[in-house]
Amino acid sequence: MSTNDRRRFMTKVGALTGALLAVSMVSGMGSAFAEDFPTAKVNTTKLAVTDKTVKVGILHSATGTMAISETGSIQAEKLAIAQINEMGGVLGRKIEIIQEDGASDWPTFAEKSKKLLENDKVAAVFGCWTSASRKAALPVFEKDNGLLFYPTFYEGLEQSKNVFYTGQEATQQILAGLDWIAKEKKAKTFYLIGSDYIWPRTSMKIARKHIEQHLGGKVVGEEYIALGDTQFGSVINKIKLKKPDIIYAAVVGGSNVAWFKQLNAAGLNSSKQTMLTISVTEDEVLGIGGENLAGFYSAMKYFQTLKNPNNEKFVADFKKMWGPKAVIGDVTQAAYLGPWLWKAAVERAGSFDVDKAVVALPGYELKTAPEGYVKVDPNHHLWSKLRIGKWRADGQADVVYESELIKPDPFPKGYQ
Amino acid sequence: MKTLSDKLLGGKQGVLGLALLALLIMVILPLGLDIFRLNLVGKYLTYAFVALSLVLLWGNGGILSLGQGMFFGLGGYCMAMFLKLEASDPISTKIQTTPGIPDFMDWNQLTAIPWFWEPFKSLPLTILAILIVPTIFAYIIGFAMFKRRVGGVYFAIITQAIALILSILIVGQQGFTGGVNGITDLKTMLGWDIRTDSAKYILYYVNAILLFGCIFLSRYILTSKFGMLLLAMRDKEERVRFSGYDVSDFKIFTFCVAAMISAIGGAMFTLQVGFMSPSFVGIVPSIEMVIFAAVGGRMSLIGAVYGTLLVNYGKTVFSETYPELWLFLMGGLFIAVVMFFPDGLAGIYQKHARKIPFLKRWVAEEKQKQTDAHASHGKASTTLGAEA
Amino acid sequence: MSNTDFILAIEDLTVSFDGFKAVDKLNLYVDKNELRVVIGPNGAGKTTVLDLICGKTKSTSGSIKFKNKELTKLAEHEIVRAGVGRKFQTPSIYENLTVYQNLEVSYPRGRSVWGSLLFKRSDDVMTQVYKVAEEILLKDFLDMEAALLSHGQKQWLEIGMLLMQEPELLMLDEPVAGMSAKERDQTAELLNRICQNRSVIVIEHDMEFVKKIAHKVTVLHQGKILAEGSMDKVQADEKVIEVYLGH
Amino acid sequence: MFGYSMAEIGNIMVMQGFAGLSMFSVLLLMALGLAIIFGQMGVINMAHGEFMTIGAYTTVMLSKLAVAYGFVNYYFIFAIIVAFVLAFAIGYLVEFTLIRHLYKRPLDTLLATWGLSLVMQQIFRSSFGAKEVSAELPEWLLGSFQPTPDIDIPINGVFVMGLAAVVTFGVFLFMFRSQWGLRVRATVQNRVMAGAVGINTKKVDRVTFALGCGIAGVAGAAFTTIASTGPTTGTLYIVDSFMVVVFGGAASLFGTIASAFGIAQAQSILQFFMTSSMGKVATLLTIVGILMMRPEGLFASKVRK
Repeated sequence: MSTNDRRRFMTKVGALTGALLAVSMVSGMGSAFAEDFPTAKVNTTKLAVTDKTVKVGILHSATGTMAISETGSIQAEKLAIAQINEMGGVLGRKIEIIQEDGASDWPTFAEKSKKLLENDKVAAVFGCWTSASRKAALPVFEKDNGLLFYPTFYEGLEQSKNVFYTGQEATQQILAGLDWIAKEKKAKTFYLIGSDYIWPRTSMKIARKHIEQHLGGKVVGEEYIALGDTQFGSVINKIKLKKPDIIYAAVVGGSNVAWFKQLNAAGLNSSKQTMLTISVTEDEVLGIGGENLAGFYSAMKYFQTLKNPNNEKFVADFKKMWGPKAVIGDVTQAAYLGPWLWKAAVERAGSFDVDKAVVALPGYELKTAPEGYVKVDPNHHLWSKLRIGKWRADGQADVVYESELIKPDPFPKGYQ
Repeated sequence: MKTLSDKLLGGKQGVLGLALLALLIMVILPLGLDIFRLNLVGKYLTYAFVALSLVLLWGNGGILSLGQGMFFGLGGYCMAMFLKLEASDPISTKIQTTPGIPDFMDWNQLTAIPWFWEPFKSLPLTILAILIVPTIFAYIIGFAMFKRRVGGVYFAIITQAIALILSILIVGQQGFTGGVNGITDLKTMLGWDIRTDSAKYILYYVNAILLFGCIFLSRYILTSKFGMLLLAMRDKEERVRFSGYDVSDFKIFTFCVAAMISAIGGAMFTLQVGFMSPSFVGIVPSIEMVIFAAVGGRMSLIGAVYGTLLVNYGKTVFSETYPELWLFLMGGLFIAVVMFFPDGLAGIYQKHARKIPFLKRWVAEEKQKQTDAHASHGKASTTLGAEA
Repeated sequence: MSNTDFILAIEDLTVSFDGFKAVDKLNLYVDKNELRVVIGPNGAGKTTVLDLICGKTKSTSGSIKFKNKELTKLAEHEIVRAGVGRKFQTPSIYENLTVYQNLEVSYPRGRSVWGSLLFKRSDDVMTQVYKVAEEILLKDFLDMEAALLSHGQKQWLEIGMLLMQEPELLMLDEPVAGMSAKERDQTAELLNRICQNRSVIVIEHDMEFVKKIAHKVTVLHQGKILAEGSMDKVQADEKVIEVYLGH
Repeated sequence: MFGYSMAEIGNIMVMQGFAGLSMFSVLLLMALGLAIIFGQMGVINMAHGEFMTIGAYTTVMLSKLAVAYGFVNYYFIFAIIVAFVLAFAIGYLVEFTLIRHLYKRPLDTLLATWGLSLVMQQIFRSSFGAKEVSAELPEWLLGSFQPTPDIDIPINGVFVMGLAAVVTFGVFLFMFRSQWGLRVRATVQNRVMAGAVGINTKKVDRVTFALGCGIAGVAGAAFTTIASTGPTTGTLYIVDSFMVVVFGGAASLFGTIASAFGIAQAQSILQFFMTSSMGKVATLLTIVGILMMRPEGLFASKVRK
């Protein structure tokens, strides 16, 4: 069975289970009334749930270097929560937000997680962005039995009872994209470049194995840039010397902008060089400038330009709440899913108890997601599609490819 | 004649200060706070070690190190390495390609524990490493710089650069160090679960006791002739040199002691918080820790502890309610302390608390005794034409 | 060079800063228990000579022997420990310490890191402090912060700090600068007392003061010795007169 | 050789040489303002990076105006001038309110300016938002120019290089050919004497500080062509700037130039042969190593005190 066949098969199985479960949970859906669910019954673990309200936490960096990226997630989560409240809340209870600032500092994430769980007794937390912040907070969630919805696409290699991962893990984002670009561009040689930390390194490890073992291609260079470095002259020259068919990039943060600007200035624009990146969303484009990016490709599960009714409504609502200039990137959309998934988990469980909600969520299908259909896998990640977007000069992307629904595989065999 | 206890306690005023601080840390805070808040205080108190080291180094020695975070980090990493090895037993890591090694090593295709991790299988060796590794590191830096009389602003900038290099190295060598994520998911120490509430209480007190130990150690140093020389060097380095002292030796020693104290703080941080990350090694935390010392009063050991608690308390409160305002406040604090309160809280205390009559009398009595001692020693001498 | 009875023997000493020779092939000999005054116009190299002896400036060539021990290769603190004390032009004392502490810090014991950590204020230390304090007329100011002393008293304090070390050679750079007439007299007496069991080199401009203390005077000009001998002899020297009065 | 033709290697060497020069001019622009302030006044300005950010935001704002009113092709030169004036004015103000009280305490100045940098970062964030923004660049600054088909020389690199040359030349004219420069140098050498002969040393300090800040503003404006602008952009540059100044020997402008050149060449060559992040570490280690052997920096002359 080839990879693709396997994937298709899995999709069918998933859809089937999802459908079965959906029948059994009709009672939990719709507008619930609080009196149908007495507090004593739905909250046996002393969470901050009253007859009228339930508290949840939002934990992202509002300050510091990561505020650039995390602001979108905060906005999306607030939008989702506002919409849920408008529909009557969760089990008839309005959601109250306690927002904490992780301040781009990983220990602070751990501290604030503790505060949210131990002091505020929130029923769920939507938060974290970088892997480092999640890694710092994770032991707290496991010890205090909290519930975290984590929005960022990330390296995988993790699966916790207390976390749902609403972004893609590495194989979901990498494999299909490489398959597509290798076929589309008849590419044989690849140059891998990323920032120097775990997500790019793990991603490049998976990419290299896939290129060498499944695509029959060759990796002609692998390069890591110190976080925050903005000088790319030498790296670009190395690339020019190797003349790869494809540059496969995972550069993040301030370096990202410098990378694209200098690449263009050195004559390596999209007319001469194909590049597929896994680290550029609409959020980053603001800083990079569309003209520097035009013609390059990104592999993401979501682009703002996706054409489906869910997304059109989502984009409209988002702009209504946060202003017409707001842009929506992959992570922002994934963050938007968090509160909706939590609502579903609680309502399927008929309880705010973390233990019950956690068991109830796998198998759930969210059909109203802006990215289209998603489904929660027993491994706490989402089934999702991969899309390739080709950037336009105006900072939006045209989706040029859409994969099948991909099963999440945080511990991919053969890629470790 | 000063006895040892006098030296450590620092006279009546010192006893009063220590007693108040001990009351606060050992009794009031544990009784008044739930375990979550107390654990936070415990974490802050680990920073107090660094602030303490800066009082020695910067306040008294005039040597501003903008790289104390690296010693804090080194101590913390040593402890984290031990705990990580213990947490990575083959059973709990059976999902890995190579079970029995830390998870991040497995992700980075390492198949065996690197040699420099080996000593951290043993707790005694780990404790030794916590004390020795940062100290040796400080000795090398100190030797190279102070023997060549690098000081002042240069020293500050070079320590900063070294801190930066170390953090880039730690981030870059993630197979050996855990990279930017740091070393996380630490669980037990010799089988004892460090994440339980009771463990937190115990660690809090261990931390507090160690902190007082370091205060005593620092106070001993400062009240000895060494301390006087430190002050003397800060103000008139040439004079000290021409009084027959090898100034660089004294500076190296102080730098080493400061490194060791910071490292103890780092190790206690790892134990109480449950992880260590390179974000402590870099520039920003190193400078922030200077402000803890500055707010408390750069000359005052006890002030450093209060300063640390106060700034961190402020940070927690403000970042919970007005995260936007926090940076303004922190920045303002830097400026205000430097411009208006160069002696920090301790300075304000000296200025105002001394006017409280009962304290005034108490201190005066002591001073009088000292003067009497001098006067009784020799014959009264003829006074001379001094206009002062 | 052979051994000599001189306490200090400087031979062919040269130092140049970017080509400018501040001291040029200087030869200077100081006897035991001698009080030598070095005079000369501004820029003659007087202070530089003291800097060279005490190791603050490293020589370009030549030798400095103190009790037949070569000093040019030693570090400052080693020179001090060999028995050379140096007072700076502007009073260099520890303003934040008391007079007592200033003197005690200068006591030549506990000079290593560990020594200073274990240093005890024993009776012999105190005795020495009181003795010196009496000598420099600061006995009643022991508990005063040094910053509060008058300018003249600060000069004395620094001399006292040197005396604590019992140096065999004491070098004083303009010790009476900024002193009142009365203080100058007291200082002259002090110097005459202390040179009874040690050698002293003094740099001074005040000729009245020089006359009161000098055993022998050396006149420096452009890094070289212009004249040497008793005060009267030097004052009568025509070259000296020209340097001071000419141009 | 290594499977590449001589022509290819030749081309790469040309471009690599240019990459080194381009990094040199970036480092020089970064460090020049700092070198003036540190070298001439002994003041450590930790907020130097934020003054660069002022220049960058000025350019971004003006580019928005330029897009709206259709003068994209000309605004950039104008932006550089405005960036200078603005950073100069703010620097002048900072000297007046803060720095002048701390001249005798260099380490305290360091802490106070660090505090200032935090405040400035938050001001940027509150007024321009947390996200990174980019200036709309005029056509003539984009792309590359090709002496031969296989060699690309980035135009923005050439521009930064030219600007660095102009600014450096300007600084030299100012310091060594103008009345003001004479006063600045006199004040550095002997403050009391300078005051005695009628130089208003306080004003000299203020102008010197402001000038350093102004040059930082120009640097910030120039860097919008190669990187983006965010509230914390300045922190990316500060350590590099200090390394250049310290390595060069603080008191000497020539030293700053030489050190920027040396560091840039070392880093660009090392980054070519090693991975980028290891190249950076190797460069920094070399600098620290040399500084330990020669703490006064490369070009500080031995002076008689």
